[in-house]
Amino acid sequence: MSEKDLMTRRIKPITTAAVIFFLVSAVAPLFVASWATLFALILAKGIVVLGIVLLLQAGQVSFGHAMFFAIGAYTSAFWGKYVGGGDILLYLVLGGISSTVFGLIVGLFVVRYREIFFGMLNLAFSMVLWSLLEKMFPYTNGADGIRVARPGLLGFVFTPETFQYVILYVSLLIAAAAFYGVQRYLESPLGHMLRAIKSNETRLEYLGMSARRVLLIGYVISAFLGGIGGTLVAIIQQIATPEFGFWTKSGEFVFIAILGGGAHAFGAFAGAAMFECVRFYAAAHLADSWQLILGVVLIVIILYAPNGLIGLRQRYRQSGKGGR
Amino acid sequence: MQYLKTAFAAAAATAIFAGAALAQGKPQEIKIGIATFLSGPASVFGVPAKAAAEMIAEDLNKKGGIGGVPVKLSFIDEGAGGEALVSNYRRIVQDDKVDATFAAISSGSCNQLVPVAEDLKVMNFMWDCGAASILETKKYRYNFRTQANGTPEMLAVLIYLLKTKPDFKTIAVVNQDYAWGRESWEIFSTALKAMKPDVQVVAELFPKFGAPDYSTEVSRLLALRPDVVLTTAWGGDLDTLVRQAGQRGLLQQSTFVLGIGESSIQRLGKDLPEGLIVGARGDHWFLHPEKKNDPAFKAFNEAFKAKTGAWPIYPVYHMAQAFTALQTAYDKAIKANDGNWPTREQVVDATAGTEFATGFGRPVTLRPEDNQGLEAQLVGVTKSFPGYDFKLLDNMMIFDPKVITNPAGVRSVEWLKTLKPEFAKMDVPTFKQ
Amino acid sequence: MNSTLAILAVLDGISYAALVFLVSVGLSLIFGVLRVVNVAHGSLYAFGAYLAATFSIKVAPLSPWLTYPALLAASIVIGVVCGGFIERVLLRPLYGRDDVLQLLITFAAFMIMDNLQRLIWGVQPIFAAEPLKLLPNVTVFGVNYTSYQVILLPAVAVATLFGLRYFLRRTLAGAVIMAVTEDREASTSIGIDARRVYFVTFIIGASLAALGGALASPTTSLVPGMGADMIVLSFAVAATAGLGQIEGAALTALMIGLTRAFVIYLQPEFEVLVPYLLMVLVLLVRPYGLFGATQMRKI
Amino acid sequence: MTPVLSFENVNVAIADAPVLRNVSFSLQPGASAALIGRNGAGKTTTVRTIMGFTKAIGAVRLGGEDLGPIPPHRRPSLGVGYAPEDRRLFSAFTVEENILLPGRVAKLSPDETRRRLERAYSVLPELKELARRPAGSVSGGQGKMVALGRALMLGTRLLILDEPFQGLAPVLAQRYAEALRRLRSQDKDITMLITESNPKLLETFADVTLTIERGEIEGD
Repeated sequence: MSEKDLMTRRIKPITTAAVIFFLVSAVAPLFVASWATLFALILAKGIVVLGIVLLLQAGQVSFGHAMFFAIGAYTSAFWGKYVGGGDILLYLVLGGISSTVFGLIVGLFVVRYREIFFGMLNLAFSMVLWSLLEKMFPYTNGADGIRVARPGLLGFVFTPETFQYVILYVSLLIAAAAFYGVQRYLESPLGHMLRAIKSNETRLEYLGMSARRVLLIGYVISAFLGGIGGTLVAIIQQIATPEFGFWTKSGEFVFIAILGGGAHAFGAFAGAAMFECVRFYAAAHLADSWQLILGVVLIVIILYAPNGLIGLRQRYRQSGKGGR
Repeated sequence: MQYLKTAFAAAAATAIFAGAALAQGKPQEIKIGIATFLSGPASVFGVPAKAAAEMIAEDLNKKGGIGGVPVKLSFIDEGAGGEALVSNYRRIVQDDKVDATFAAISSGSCNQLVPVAEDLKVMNFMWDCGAASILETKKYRYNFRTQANGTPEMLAVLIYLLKTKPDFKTIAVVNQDYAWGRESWEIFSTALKAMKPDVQVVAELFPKFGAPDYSTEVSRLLALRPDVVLTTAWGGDLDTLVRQAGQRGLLQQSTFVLGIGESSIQRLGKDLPEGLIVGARGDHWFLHPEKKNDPAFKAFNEAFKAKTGAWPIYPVYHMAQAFTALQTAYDKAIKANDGNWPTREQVVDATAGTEFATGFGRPVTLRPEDNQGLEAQLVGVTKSFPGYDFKLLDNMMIFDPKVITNPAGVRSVEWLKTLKPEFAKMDVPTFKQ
Repeated sequence: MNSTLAILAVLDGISYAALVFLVSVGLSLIFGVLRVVNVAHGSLYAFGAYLAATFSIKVAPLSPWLTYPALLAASIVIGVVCGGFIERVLLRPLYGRDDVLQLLITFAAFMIMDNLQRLIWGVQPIFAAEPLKLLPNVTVFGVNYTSYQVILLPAVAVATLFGLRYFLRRTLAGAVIMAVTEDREASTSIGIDARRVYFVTFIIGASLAALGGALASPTTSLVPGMGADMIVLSFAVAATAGLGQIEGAALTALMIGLTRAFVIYLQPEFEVLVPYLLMVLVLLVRPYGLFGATQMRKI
Repeated sequence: MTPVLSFENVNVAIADAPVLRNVSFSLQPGASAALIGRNGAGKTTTVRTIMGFTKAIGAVRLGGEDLGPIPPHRRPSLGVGYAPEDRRLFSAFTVEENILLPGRVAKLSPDETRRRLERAYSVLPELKELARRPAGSVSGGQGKMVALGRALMLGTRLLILDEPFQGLAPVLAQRYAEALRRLRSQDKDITMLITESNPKLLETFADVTLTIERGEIEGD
């Protein structure tokens, strides 16, 4: 059996799972009102994590990706503060543009490095951004952040009850589009080249491809996804704070990617759903131990299901077949 | 769009059912959701406040609850971070259907939750957060502040300083770098400039929130020798600053003003010298000069000490205020409704303009124009007394909130600019310990 | 700024640098040998501080001088117990697997320890200043300093630096660690048990983090969340120096400490920015750090 | 006689790709064996398998003892010395410290250590002049000599030299070959396994030639 057949056989059930997941996010919140916000957050974060998963294909881990998340969020916040008014679509466009531009600038520097050095430089950039957001109090309102007033959509203004569903379905549409787009990208020649950076960068260079350029493209896409996710979260939460760009946030995104399984785009959403639900319910029932629970869940996943939640399914199938 | 309509219909139907159920008769319980810090540095306030809430609720239920209905509490952690806080807040309001919420301690959390409460049409008491701006920029229906804000708190401390040390020439500030640290200094310095324009500000230091080390700041202040050093830091940060400053003689060299130091006095114990000016974010002091012989007040303090091992600090009293405000509002609403159980909206109507008294300090009024609480302010100076292994407050002044709070509709800073030096000469009663 | 203030700033910078060095050198050592960025390092710092405070509050009534050995004992206990556990139970199954998993599992350890710390020691700030109060103050240009901060801490840092140098250069155990740092496989091929070296190194690194916390405990309030800031700061120092560079970490800590002190005197707004800006600038020019060797790039 | 080294149906795969297929051969004590093959044929994998750096299926025996259960770091003290292809000296130490380190790790007695150092110097006299130099500062060719010296410290039964002539200038290659001959004349029992891509180079020295191609070995 060729590798390609194996891939499609592996991917199909996961795609089905993804479709089911998106359907559930669309329907379930209609029955439990507070799920609207929960699912919107899951989807928005899933979009960010999609960017991390994308870079994971190239074997690179960014420990500063929260910077693009923060840039997206603060773009809306600044617009609301200094220009006023606003529309979900406008915010998304602006957040997408600003994070792409930043992604390109930072990317030009970081794609020269690999592995720990790549991660470190990303971390350094994000910490600079974080310190600036914290310290430029007159402009950023410091640690308390900037409020993001509830925007309309295409000129329509919504009541709070309707708005939580509006933003849910906007997030859902974008998440589904991002998922499809990233899938297509990874299956495209560019996506294959991105994977080649992990497996054999030198061979890529022999083929006349600039590994840096391939990685830069991936990096900018991933920054763009981070910015879009950040914009959505800022709109959902109606606030942008420096915490959005702190290193623990970056760590959380990587955490979610590994939790879900970094090998497949759907891992981003599976991980985000797991993460937010554990945190949501652990915080609800064991308010002072939610970190402990999340930490233990992560350790168990890493030690016993190295391919994340997605891998769990495969492991089950493999053991079912009894083969190795 | 179909989904949206369904959702909207579902939400509306739930609202109607809930409303109908309430109007029919007494509910089983009044559910209160409380946002407080259970993790992070601000849990120095949040955890004692949680203990107080549990104690007060138990006591209240023993006495039959509010209007004969027991209260039931649920807590959410402000320290869990932005998304978790908002989603949990939405959960307790939308799923658990709490009747009222008390949120929150930090101004940051209030900034996040106040609009959500307004959106969800649930009555919320800002039970501890002090940023003046929230209620000055927008008129809310469902949000009330059951205590003072930064403006009267800082103004009281400043007037106390001007009254007791009228001749100082230089001042420096060391505040935590976040909204409270910045805003409190803006209030203080604006008022100072208006009332005593000759004072020179020699240093404005805003070390990072949670900074573990202030050695460099202390060195700089030792070299600058300002007459007065103001800090509105709290919790571990204040403890560290005071200890590092004390160890190196800075507390002896300059007059220290601890804007909200009441909450650290017991922890600092012997490390806190005499002669520091301490504010209390309200008239909160477990030996409140007007209440210290009141049996209910003494009983509450003793019970709290027995439960937690420490005397109550201001967040504890702030929590008590939120409960009393809620009880007063319900009682008022029941009365207005001819003894029938009121709807949520009727309770909100009744809350506006309420005056309530915990008995642990002077009464508080919720100003109807902007839902701002008018709360007296107590400021004192540290002094040793036998029988206590920490300092007590002496020469306490209690300020009338109507005089030192900015009028509704006028922004704090604008109002502070209009103050005259004579303002500080107001009559304020002084109490010995 | 006159020369008096400059000298004051230098003193402040040095005492700050001493603590930062102790924590970051442990991080650097662990990375050098295991190639793992230990995110739980900040938690080890916090645990060291808390346990030291617990110990010294216990022994201070007997004799305040006992608090010094108490600080040391606390760091070793934390280093051996927590460090040993993290390496043996969490990291060991992951050697040879993706680097990011090793890093993430220490991230998980960080979350758990952060939470445990709250459950064990509570949320009220803890302060145990006994060791600091024992030593007299010194006066420089009319400004008081505690000798604990301007003499003892730098002295411990210098002693640690030279002690480590001696250990690594002159003892067999040190030589073995150096060999594994440089080339794990080549070390194995001359009979070195790399796993044991990992274990021992991790304990040493963890003990150094805990020692940093223990030594900081008399000067600061111990509060929840104190580890999270320390880890990025020490990471910034270690990365700027070049991961695995011990002398480099000392110089970088000094550089960051001094810059920070001068910034507080001149432009306090930028205090937080200093280490990270420095890190970006250095890494852009020298990704392997100021003192890092270029051959570390994987072939 | 029990062979010093024997492979019995050894298979090694790296990332699911087979690198050694059913390799079997054995070397008698005192053999000078050349393992000849192109780049990528599996030479380095073969020697790394002896050192325990690969996951191998099948038995590798040293003096009849199965190496399988013996962890890699215990193998050198069984008398196996290994000089890897790219030298891999410890640059933080001097040349002499590099040579001595395996002995210190194996806890040899001071007398024994001195004896083995003497032996290394007698085989490689030029190392004596380099003794105090930092290992990071020696040239590539000198480094090969140091790596051989280091391998001699524990390599009393089996000496594995991975591509020792690779990249050596002709003069140095000659000196290296002389050193090997000196060693052979001093020590008749030591077994040597030397990998090389050029079959000509070891023609005169080797008494056993193994040819490896696509992971399969043909003995002679």
